[in-house]
Amino acid sequence: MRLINRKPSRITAFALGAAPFVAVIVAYAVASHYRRLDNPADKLLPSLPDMASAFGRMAFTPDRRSGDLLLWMDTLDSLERLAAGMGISILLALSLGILIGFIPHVRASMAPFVATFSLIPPITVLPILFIIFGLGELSKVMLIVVGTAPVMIRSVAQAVMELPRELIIKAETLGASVWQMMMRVVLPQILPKLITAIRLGLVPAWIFLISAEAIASTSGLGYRIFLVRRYLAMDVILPYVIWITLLAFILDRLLLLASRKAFPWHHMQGESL
Amino acid sequence: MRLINRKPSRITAFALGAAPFVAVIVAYAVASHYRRLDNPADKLLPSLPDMASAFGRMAFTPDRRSGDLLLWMDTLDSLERLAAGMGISILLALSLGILIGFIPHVRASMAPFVATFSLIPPITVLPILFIIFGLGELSKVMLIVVGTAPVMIRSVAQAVMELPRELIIKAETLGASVWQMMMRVVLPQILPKLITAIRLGLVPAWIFLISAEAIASTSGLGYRIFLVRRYLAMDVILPYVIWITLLAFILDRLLLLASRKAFPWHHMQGESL
Amino acid sequence: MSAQPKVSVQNVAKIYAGTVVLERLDLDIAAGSLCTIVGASGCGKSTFLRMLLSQETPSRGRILIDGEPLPTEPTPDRGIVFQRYSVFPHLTVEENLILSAEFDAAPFSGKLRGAARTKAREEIAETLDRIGLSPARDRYPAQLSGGMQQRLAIAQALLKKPKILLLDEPFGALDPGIRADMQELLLELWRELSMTIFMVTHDIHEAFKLGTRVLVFDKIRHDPDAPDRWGATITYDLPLGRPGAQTIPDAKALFALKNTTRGDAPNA
Amino acid sequence: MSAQPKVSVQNVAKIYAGTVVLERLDLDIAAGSLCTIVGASGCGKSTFLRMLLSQETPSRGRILIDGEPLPTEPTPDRGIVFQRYSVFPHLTVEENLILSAEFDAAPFSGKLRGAARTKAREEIAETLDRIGLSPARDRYPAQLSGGMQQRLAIAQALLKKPKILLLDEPFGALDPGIRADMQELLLELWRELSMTIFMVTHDIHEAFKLGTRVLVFDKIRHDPDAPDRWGATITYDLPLGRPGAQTIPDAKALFALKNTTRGDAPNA
Amino acid sequence: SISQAAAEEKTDFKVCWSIYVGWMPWGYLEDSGIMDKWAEKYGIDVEIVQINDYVESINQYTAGEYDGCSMTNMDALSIPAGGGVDTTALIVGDYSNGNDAIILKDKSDLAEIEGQNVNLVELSVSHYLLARALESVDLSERDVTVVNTSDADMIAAYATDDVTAVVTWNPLVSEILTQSNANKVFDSAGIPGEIIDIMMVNTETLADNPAFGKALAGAWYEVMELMASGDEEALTAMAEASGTDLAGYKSQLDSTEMFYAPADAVAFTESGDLPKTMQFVAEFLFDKGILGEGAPSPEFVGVSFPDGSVYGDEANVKLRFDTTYMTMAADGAL
Ligand SMILES: Nc1ncnc2c1ncn2[C@@H]1O[C@H](COP(=O)(O)OP(=O)(O)OP(=O)(O)O)[C@@H](O)[C@H]1O
Ligand SMILES: Nc1ncnc2c1ncn2[C@@H]1O[C@H](COP(=O)(O)OP(=O)(O)OP(=O)(O)O)[C@@H](O)[C@H]1O
Ligand SMILES: [Mg+2]
Ligand SMILES: [Mg+2]
Repeated sequence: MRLINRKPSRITAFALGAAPFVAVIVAYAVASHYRRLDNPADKLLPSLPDMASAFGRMAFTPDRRSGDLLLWMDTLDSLERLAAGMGISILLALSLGILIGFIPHVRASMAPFVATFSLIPPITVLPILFIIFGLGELSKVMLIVVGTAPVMIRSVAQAVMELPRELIIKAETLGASVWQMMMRVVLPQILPKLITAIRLGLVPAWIFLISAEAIASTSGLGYRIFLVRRYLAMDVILPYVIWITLLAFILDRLLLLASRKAFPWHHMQGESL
Repeated sequence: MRLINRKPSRITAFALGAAPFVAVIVAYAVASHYRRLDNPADKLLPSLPDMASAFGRMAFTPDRRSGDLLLWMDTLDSLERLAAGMGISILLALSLGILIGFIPHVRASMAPFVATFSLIPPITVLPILFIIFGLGELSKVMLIVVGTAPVMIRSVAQAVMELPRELIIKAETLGASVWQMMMRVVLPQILPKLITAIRLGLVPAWIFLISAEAIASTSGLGYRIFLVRRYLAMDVILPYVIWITLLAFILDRLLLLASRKAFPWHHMQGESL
Repeated sequence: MSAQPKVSVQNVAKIYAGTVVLERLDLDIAAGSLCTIVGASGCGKSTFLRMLLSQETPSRGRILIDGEPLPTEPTPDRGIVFQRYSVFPHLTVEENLILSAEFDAAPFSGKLRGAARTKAREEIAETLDRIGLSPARDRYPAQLSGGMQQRLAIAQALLKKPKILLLDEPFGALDPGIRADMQELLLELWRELSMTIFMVTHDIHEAFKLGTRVLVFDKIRHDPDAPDRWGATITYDLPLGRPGAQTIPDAKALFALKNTTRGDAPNA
Repeated sequence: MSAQPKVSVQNVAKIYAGTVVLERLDLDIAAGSLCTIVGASGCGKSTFLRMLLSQETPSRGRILIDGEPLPTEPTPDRGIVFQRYSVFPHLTVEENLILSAEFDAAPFSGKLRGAARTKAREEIAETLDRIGLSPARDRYPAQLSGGMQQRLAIAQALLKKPKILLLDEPFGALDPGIRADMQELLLELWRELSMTIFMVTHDIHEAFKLGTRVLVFDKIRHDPDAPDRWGATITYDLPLGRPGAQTIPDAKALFALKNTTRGDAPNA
Repeated sequence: SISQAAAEEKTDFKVCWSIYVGWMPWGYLEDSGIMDKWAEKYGIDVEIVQINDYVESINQYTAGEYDGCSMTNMDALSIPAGGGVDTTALIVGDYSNGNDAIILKDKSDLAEIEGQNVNLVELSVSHYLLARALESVDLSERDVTVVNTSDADMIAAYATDDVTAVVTWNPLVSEILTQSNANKVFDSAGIPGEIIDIMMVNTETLADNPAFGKALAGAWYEVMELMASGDEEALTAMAEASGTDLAGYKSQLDSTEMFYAPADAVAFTESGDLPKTMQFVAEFLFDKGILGEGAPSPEFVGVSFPDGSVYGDEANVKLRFDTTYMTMAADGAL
């Protein structure tokens, strides 16, 4: 039987899926072991127990200076910024995206600009962002917005344009105004695509969040990584990276779940990766 | 007539499309003018002629120290890195993407890993990249790869999975082996989607390129921006940003054009944004 | 018929970027006709409906309804049912049906709540029963079979009580049993609401079974050097009276005749 | 027929996650039959073809070809033509047709070059003529009409000279004129190559016009509390002999009979 | 907002700083409430903001978003002063006395740097230190290849085989020196008093608002007293804010010549060495083309000193060393 027609059983699939993770952990443990044989004080690849204890310290031992549990405080602060940034991006994506996708005049006016804007690497204009938005929370949030909104706007606009024209015409024959069509026909049908766009946008959003926190912040996951990086405290950095990845993963799954719950009609049409 | 049924004429569309660009330039010129009234030596928002002359200097006056035309040297070096990074990403996306999308066992084994991997913000694991790839060109190229490949692999795999199952079956009834199907049925049909994935991947690729050049280098567009940032030479930074945006735009259009030329059958089925 | 025709198509042509799709359409349709339209794929049947719906404008000539020029965009006096994508996938059966009432009643939100919503739901209860979708009232279109979806689409269009109903291959995707049921339903509703119906179909049998008038679209002039030069027009215009027990002419014979001269002037 | 049946379906059932789709299929098909299959949408016709193609395995029972169990995956001895997606969109007409020769001749690259390619192209020249696609040899499928695409799909399948040809609503998307042409073509090829053909269709007329044997699939048992409990099976199995001038039974009457007992045992 | 901090009498001030051993007191000032105490005393409000990225903090100050910023003498000349923002050195806090160092891998003599790649933050004090060090062994920058490397990546970079020579500052220096193959071949103790860490403030703002200068100086020297007395609580807070522990922080302080007593700072600022240092710096910057395209010579930007003397263009004085407020602190006049 050809390989493509052979499907792994559930157990096989699970084992196969776990294998690369196990392989990475083992490879790490071995590399770390040999580095520490060379130099017991090696900081670059700390041992797994070291990382666990550093992580435990960040999570459960109150900081002596502030009395905070640093990990949770960092996480909370970062998630707040992420939420604010993505929130603004989502609003922009919905409003501009629908207008661009739905109204030809707005499309003619905004589409080239948004497309061009999306090509500007935001980190190159950081100084300008900081000047415009100050160095407070706003600039961190805005870096996320600038980095994610253009692409999200484009995908929402594209999704609007891909709505079957028949549905718009049908709505017109049912007497809908442009505003009513946006609210009752376009918006609800776009929402599941918006969630997909959010899920895709979260990847760069995390990167921009961390970059922003590394430049101007006194808390947050990115700040902590930046701070301990000067001492190459990989025993803190690596668990933080895993933690960030885990958070990103959970967010992604929650969004998928929310989409399935909220838009059952959308998910009746076949699944994806 | 409802707004959605009114289409702008070509001239109107052009004017509308140009408007936001003009607005930004005018806003900049005004802001710059007022800042320079305050402080004639202001570095933050240099005048348009200043930027033009700085750009001209970078492009056409040999550097005092090295005798190079800096802009072209930077551009060449950056494009080389970008090409190498995207080249590796493309190879990975094609090979892994097709395997994951086409062969259930590979999918079971690699899909969760790639999905997880794509969520790791690459800048947080720079030290590990350094250990593995050193600090030379390779690590810069690999940062681009790490930043772009996972998403590209996923989109290629998704595209493979979305191929109508009928075509695969048809190929089987025509006696194709798995390898032959990959080469003659899957690969060629995936190529246009790959180009789309490349176009999407170029946006983060530029960002990672610039980040990479900030790490350790002696040339490149990102290097220059970070270097002159040390004395807030916005008269160099802004033209460089525009230049990068222009390069990105040209690359994007070239890819679209190449796709239209090479895969006419793909573009017979309707257009997009 | 001496009364003013419901729809009057006067020397209409449609040209897309140099390609003549339709030309020399001249046609008066009396109120209450059930006009079926057949013709080869790509000959412009849907284009004709799109013009009647104001989705496209004629390149030449004009179309009048009740002696007035067509509005410039789709309006509620002309309903439409497409072959696919005719109902809103994100709304349940019931929500699809109350939507037009919501558009009327709530200009801003487009949504009814509370008592008004309950009332709107009561008003469509009979329609739901009539099209046999009462048990499926809370299902999404993706959970309905093709026939159920098309019943819903027709009901949705009819609730707006359009004067003219346009149907573009509404039963093309259905299988024979369900198709026959749908044809019955359509005839019933047509008789009851005295609408003027234009229906495009691929199925000649269906065209003759349902229509009071059958329009056959075809290209009658060919220029081998410039295939885009001439468009299709109406090659047959067959008034049949009451729909029902016509003898069905042979499909192939009908199409084979296409190179003869044009049929009678269609100002019936 | 006393000879070994070409295809023998023995007490086959197919169950998807608790839903019985097909059950108690028992059937022997003689070599050279043209077996048409009709039935309501979703009743399992495509599933039946998929099992014949080894794309799915029966949940119960077994299928034999020439007395041997089916291979576990699609093989070149059984060709298939789907309603859509049947030709490769990235290959021109000619490339689509030489593809199977390329698979045979070039195990690694799957591609012929130079003289070998020229030879392969010559070999399909006649076929191209036969299906009337010689002038379109360098066009991509997207540049072909629906009928041209289906002709290409059939030719592509036939070039492999399969013993069994499976057709899943091959003409469903075509309009009547082209459809009739395609039916002619199919009958011609069938006579010439003496294949065994299974053809699913939505069109009862077509089923009776083409088939030497018509299989009607339907659910005969219903459990109102558990609609998934019983699947469809073969309710009619009508041997017709030579295809051609049968009288066509009334479609509605045929389906209306579905709640009576099952038709004759189909071991024809 | 795009507008510059207006130079007029006002009551709200913003000062920024970034994490560095000699500047940690600024963070402690804010956290401990000492700043608020002094600001209240003068009826004003001073906000002290931490910015992680050093260059960004100077850029922000130069753009007018802040009234003061901690930076080195060299960056003060190149960025704000070079950008036309008249800047005054309010509090000269310390100079690097070993905090910046050149480290070679597996080699122990500075002269062996010849021909190597040297990783450092280009155009920073590290670059300056390298230039001065090379002079001392009769080499020039042409004899090495400078590779711009972000400070954040310096330690990890050193761990790779590609890197054989680095120039950087603490705490990175001490981290790197823990590696057995790392040899410090030159440090800022070799050019004492040339890399100076200063709180720079906008000259006009200061002139219009002496209270601002007094509050900052008063608060700063209160903390200096704490530090000089070895106040564990204050030092620990600073240590942890910089991501290390008390011992680590103390070892960084060892290579920093802190001016705990304002009188020492005054004496240092008024000494005759400072103009010479600034001349070196200006020439270095000019050589690198940093003073701006319009700069015809190193003297393009004028620097004034406490005695009224000026280096460079007297008509374009943009950097001023002024001991007024430090003297007030020394005299107990605050
Ligand atoms: N927007 C358009 N631009 C250019 N050509 C078009 C456009 N819409 C339709 N056409 C062309 O006009 C012709 C008629 O199209 P139309 O959809 O009306 O045919 P039809 O009779 O409805 O065919 P079918 O039976 O396949 O639905 C076709 O050749 C089509 O390619
Ligand atoms: N992979 C699958 N998993 C679960 N159920 C399936 C699967 N494939 C088909 N079915 C179900 O099996 C039933 C029969 O499907 P099939 O496609 O064979 O019907 P069909 O007779 O070909 O219908 P149509 O005329 O619409 O093509 C349907 O109810 C379908 O939902
Ligand atoms: Mg049509
Ligand atoms: Mg089917």
